[in-house]
Amino acid sequence: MLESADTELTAGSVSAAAAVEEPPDEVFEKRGMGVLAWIGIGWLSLVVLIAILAPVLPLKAPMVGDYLHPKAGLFSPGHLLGSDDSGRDVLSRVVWGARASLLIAVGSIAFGTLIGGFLGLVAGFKGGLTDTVLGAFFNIFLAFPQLVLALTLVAVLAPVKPSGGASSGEWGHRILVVILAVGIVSVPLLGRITRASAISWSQREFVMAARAQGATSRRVMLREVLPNVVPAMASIALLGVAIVLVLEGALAVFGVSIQEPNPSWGNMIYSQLSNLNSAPAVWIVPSVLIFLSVLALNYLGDVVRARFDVRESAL
Amino acid sequence: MAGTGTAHLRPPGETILRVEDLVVEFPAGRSGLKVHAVSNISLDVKEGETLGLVGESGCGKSTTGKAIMQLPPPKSGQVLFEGHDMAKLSGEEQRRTRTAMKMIFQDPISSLNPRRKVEDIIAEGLRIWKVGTPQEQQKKIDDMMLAVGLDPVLQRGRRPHQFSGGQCQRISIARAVITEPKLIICDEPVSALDVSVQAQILNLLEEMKTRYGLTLIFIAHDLAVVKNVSDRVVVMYLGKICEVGSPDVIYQQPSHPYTRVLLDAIPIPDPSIRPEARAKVIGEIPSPVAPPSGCRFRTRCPKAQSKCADEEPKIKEIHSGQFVACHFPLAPGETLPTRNGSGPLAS
Amino acid sequence: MQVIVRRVIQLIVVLVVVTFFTSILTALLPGDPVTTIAPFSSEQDRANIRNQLNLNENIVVRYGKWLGHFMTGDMGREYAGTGVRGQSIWGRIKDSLPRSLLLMLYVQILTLLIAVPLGVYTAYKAGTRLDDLSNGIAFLLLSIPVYVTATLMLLFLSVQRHLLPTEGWVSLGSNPVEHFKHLAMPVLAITIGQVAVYARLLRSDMVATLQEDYILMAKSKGISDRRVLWRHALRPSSLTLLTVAGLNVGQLIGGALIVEVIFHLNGLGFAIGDAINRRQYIALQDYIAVVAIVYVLVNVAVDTLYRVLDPRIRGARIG
Amino acid sequence: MSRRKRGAAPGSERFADAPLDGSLLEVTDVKTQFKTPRGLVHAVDGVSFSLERGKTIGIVGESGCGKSVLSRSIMGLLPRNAVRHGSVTFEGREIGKSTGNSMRQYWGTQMAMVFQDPMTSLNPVMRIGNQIMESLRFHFDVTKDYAEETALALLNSVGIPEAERRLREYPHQLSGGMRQRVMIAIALACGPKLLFADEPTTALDVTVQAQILDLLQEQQRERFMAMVLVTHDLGVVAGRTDDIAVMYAGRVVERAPTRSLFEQTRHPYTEALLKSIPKLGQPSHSKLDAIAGRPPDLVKPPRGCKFAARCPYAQPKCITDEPELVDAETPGHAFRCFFPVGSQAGAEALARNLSAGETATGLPVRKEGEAVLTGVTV
Repeated sequence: MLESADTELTAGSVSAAAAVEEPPDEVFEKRGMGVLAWIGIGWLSLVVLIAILAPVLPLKAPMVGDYLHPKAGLFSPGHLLGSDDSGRDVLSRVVWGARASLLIAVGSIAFGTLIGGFLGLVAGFKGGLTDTVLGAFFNIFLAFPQLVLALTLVAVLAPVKPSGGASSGEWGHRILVVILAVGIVSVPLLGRITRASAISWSQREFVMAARAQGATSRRVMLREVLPNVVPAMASIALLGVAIVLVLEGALAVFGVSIQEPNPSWGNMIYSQLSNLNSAPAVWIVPSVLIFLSVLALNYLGDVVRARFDVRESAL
Repeated sequence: MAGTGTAHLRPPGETILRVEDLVVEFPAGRSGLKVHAVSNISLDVKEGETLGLVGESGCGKSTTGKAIMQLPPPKSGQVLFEGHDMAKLSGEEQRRTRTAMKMIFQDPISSLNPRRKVEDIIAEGLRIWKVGTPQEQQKKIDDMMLAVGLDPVLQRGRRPHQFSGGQCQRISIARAVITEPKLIICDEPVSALDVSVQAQILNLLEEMKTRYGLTLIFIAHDLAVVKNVSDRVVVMYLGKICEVGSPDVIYQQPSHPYTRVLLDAIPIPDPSIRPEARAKVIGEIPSPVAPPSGCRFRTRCPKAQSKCADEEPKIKEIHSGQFVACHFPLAPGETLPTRNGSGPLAS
Repeated sequence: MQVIVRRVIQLIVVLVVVTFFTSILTALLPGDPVTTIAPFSSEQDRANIRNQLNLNENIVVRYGKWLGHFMTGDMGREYAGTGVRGQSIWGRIKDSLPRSLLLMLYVQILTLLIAVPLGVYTAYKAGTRLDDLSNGIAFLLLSIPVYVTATLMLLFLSVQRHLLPTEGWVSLGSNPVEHFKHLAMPVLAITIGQVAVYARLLRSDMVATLQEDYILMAKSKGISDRRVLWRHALRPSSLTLLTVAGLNVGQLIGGALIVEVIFHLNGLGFAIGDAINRRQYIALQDYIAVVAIVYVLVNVAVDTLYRVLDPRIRGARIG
Repeated sequence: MSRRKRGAAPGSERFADAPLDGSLLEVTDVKTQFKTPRGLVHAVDGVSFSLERGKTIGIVGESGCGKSVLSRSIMGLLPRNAVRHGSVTFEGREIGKSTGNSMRQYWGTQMAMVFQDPMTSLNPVMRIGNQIMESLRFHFDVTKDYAEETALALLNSVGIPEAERRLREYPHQLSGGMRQRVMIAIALACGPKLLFADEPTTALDVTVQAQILDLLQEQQRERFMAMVLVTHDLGVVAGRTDDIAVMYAGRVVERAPTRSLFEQTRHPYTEALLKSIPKLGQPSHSKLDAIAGRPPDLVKPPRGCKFAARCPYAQPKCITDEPELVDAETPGHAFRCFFPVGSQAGAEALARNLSAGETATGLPVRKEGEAVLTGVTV
């Protein structure tokens, strides 16, 4: 390892420090995260904060139309971000919609990370038959187009009732179903990545060293392997949240996401798809919000990956 | 030459570890063939002794060390540690022996968990076995860090990447010694280090051995290093034993042609010795998937006869305390023919 | 060959599990599934549906019967609102599958054509301002949802400028020009995001490959940089890209349904979405099985390509 | 390195007026730095030497001393974040400023390199034959058949049996030693005048190492090629080089004809390096003379002598001033030390430190000049 240090210097290399010298103390600690990462964190915090505070913010009622000002453009008086065909306030609807969209995105990935992460960790660590079975399970479910699987699950678990979903009970139920459906879909994805990472870490000598100390398998798995797998999981989870934010919109296109008149970013976009010019603010505003949030999440996922040296190919 | 037998083993009462007929095989990829990594190796270690296991890559020395630790357990053969058959111990009992038998690994970077602090790495053994109160544990960790030449106050909270290779190896030693084991298996502990650092670590190992009354199995490919630390040396080739004996005797008067070749291949920092003039061996180590019949060294041995292909040599005592597995051992002072140039490889 | 046998077994397992899972779904429907499927039907219709879905049998038998039908190509018809008089399922697959395959093919080819040179070039320029810039652009592109890209294109290219038709499918044989005109936007909408993903993937693998000793070795021979990049670095770097492209096939056939819906292409994705919406669970099972077959077949091809690209054939690849 | 007869001149200016007589390669005050997030890494810091046709120079040092960076700096094979200063002349032509494009005519045909790890230095997805023929076909206008014939002859000459079959094989089908032979064949393909062998045997087993070193030596003699042999092992260079340069922290600390280096060692680092190698002649369990501590951080190298912190001879002067390269009695022997081994000044310095129990840098020393090891490492 050390003798080969010199040869790490090759064309295009940017990491000459490690090549020329053994890592001196504190080298890695000092690397900051960069302004862009903080902007990303700031944006996401803002979105989350707004979503949480929606009930106490001075907003118009999201589901009540203002029949005097339908189809208001951006920055209209009284409707800062415009209004839709029936005059409902876009600002209010995106803020309330953020609750649904974020809940779905974060909830389903949390579910997927817990289950998929656990299964992947066990598969990668135990190896043998456990791994063969779980690995096959992950791969088989990746053969399903994910959007199709999610659609099917939602459609089956919560058939859309003609009456719509205005009541809060309906709203909560649908969110739960979507979280569950998308969560299930994300299990094999997250599981596969966790498994790959767990396999590579389980082969390290320190794992054998821990066994040689007499540590139980459980201890080795949780204390030695898991902490090293977490960065890969975290970075893919960030990407996952981004993917689900987008996916929610796709579900809305099929009419199985949050039901009107309740808002979500996705169904706001969908509601205008057939009539793009009618009230552009209605689909442009949530599109921009999705775009910015996805951008921030993608970037942060990348930062985590770079920081912990998770190979992109491992994802 | 490279052969089997137990003639070199000492009476069971005198030894702390006795390994008989150890066999380790594993599948070679998906081909259905087997890698014969270790084939019928026997060895023993006395308390307080350092046993050197030496040979080139692929000779099975590291596999032997890991099989003794049951990581993973060998295919067959007995490992008696303090009279207990390791294979017969239950999982829990086997885990208990882990306090008494420790291991130090080759790669100083990969053998330490990058996410954990140094003090946690060192304390692992204490915590697993719940030795002492947290205060006592902390005291032990600090003492141990000092003993291996690390600064407990400054360095205990750091993580492995903040240390150099030599320092990482010190951490590994501290981790192994802290539970006061009887036997430590050192698997190429200095191969990845620079010469100057290598000397530091070798000295440290010797020092720890005396201070804590340790018994060591020292695995390495560098004969000079092995000679420096060992009381008894086992030379291995392709999963078999070639020669066993005290280092001074073996190095002065090797009886196995392979030992001779190995010794002559060591580059000596003395310009007056012309390297071309020293004994050379042709080719490279054959594949352990299909090892040669009879003596496994015969394909490269300058003294090989037809007998070597037909019959596997048994380990026999050739001089007092020197054991060799060879049909035609070297007489004292006998040299091997030198070969001209780098020569073509055996086909 | 052993590999092929293993692949065939894998194919069968995947298909069985995937389709079995789909048939369980109908059993998961809350309440009486028939009510959910056809809420306003007569008793007679209900009995028919019940019969056709084999709801009176247990899951395994029900699945076995479906499998039998699927294997013999006798997939029956979709049930229209009140009965079983709808479109022929096999007919719909025959119509829609080629469209989806063609869409996928165009997207993959176009994506690779753009992404490979881009990935290679940015890897070569790794660490420079140009690399940062293209990285930033890639991030932007990959953060735009497909439906937003598609919508924007529709708005600007079709609705406002009338440059391209908004929807529909024209077959390649009947009018090649119109064929590509109709497919331009759907293909581009998907490609834009894909290019970013593929190029970044290739770039990061290339950057790693360019650190390898054998690249320095190749450079030290004095051959041109272009040769080093394309002859020495690209092949070993392309494996991940290939895997991802393979994994993506399933998503592209079934997952491009958003685009198929927006542009009314009536491909397999559209059929699947339609089946879900209209609760055509028998048809859905058939469509998904078809997607899975294509997916596994493509991945068998990818696996073979692996062996061509990397003579080491290191163990089993993901399928 | 040639026998030089010029008088002592400090440091780099020494060879500024050197005539371009027989020497193939002249390296003058080469400095290589890497831009890193931590700052500028001074990997090679003012190295000069010259090499005649057909001669071999050994560059010795521990990992991180800059020995590999040096050979790559000479060849111009550096990553983008490297900055190179100083002059390199090859056959009298200045190539020290040349970049990749203009160096390409030298690479392969004039100078070639054999890398350390044969497992990673051959392209895993290209056939052996193509890898050998590639440079032939690129540099010379030869037919495929001719290139293939040459490749076959090369494989034979580096001792690969069944060469014809090997041409069509991939690297993973060969053993480590065979791969290194292939690498040598690739390096020799276009008949370079200068061969850099960068730790060519470090990754190999000891019996194979001897074979490969013999092969290199044989080829070098047959082709009257100059060779730069980079290694961390003094044993490897002892019998196989004409001159040796010992590097520490990016600088040459001692440079001498091989015999002179071993017999009249002047620099304490060279001495310490020699002493720390376990020797077969010593009885087992003899305590090794380790070098305490570790090399300095090359981002902020210390002001004075770079080795002072680990040197048992260190005096206050060593902390503040950096010694220049000065000549020893033997022609061609130069070292960078105020208190050289085997001199009056050195003996006095060591005696002073021994009686004080520590050196000027605070390094504890015991008898025989051995540094005390127990205690905290930095």
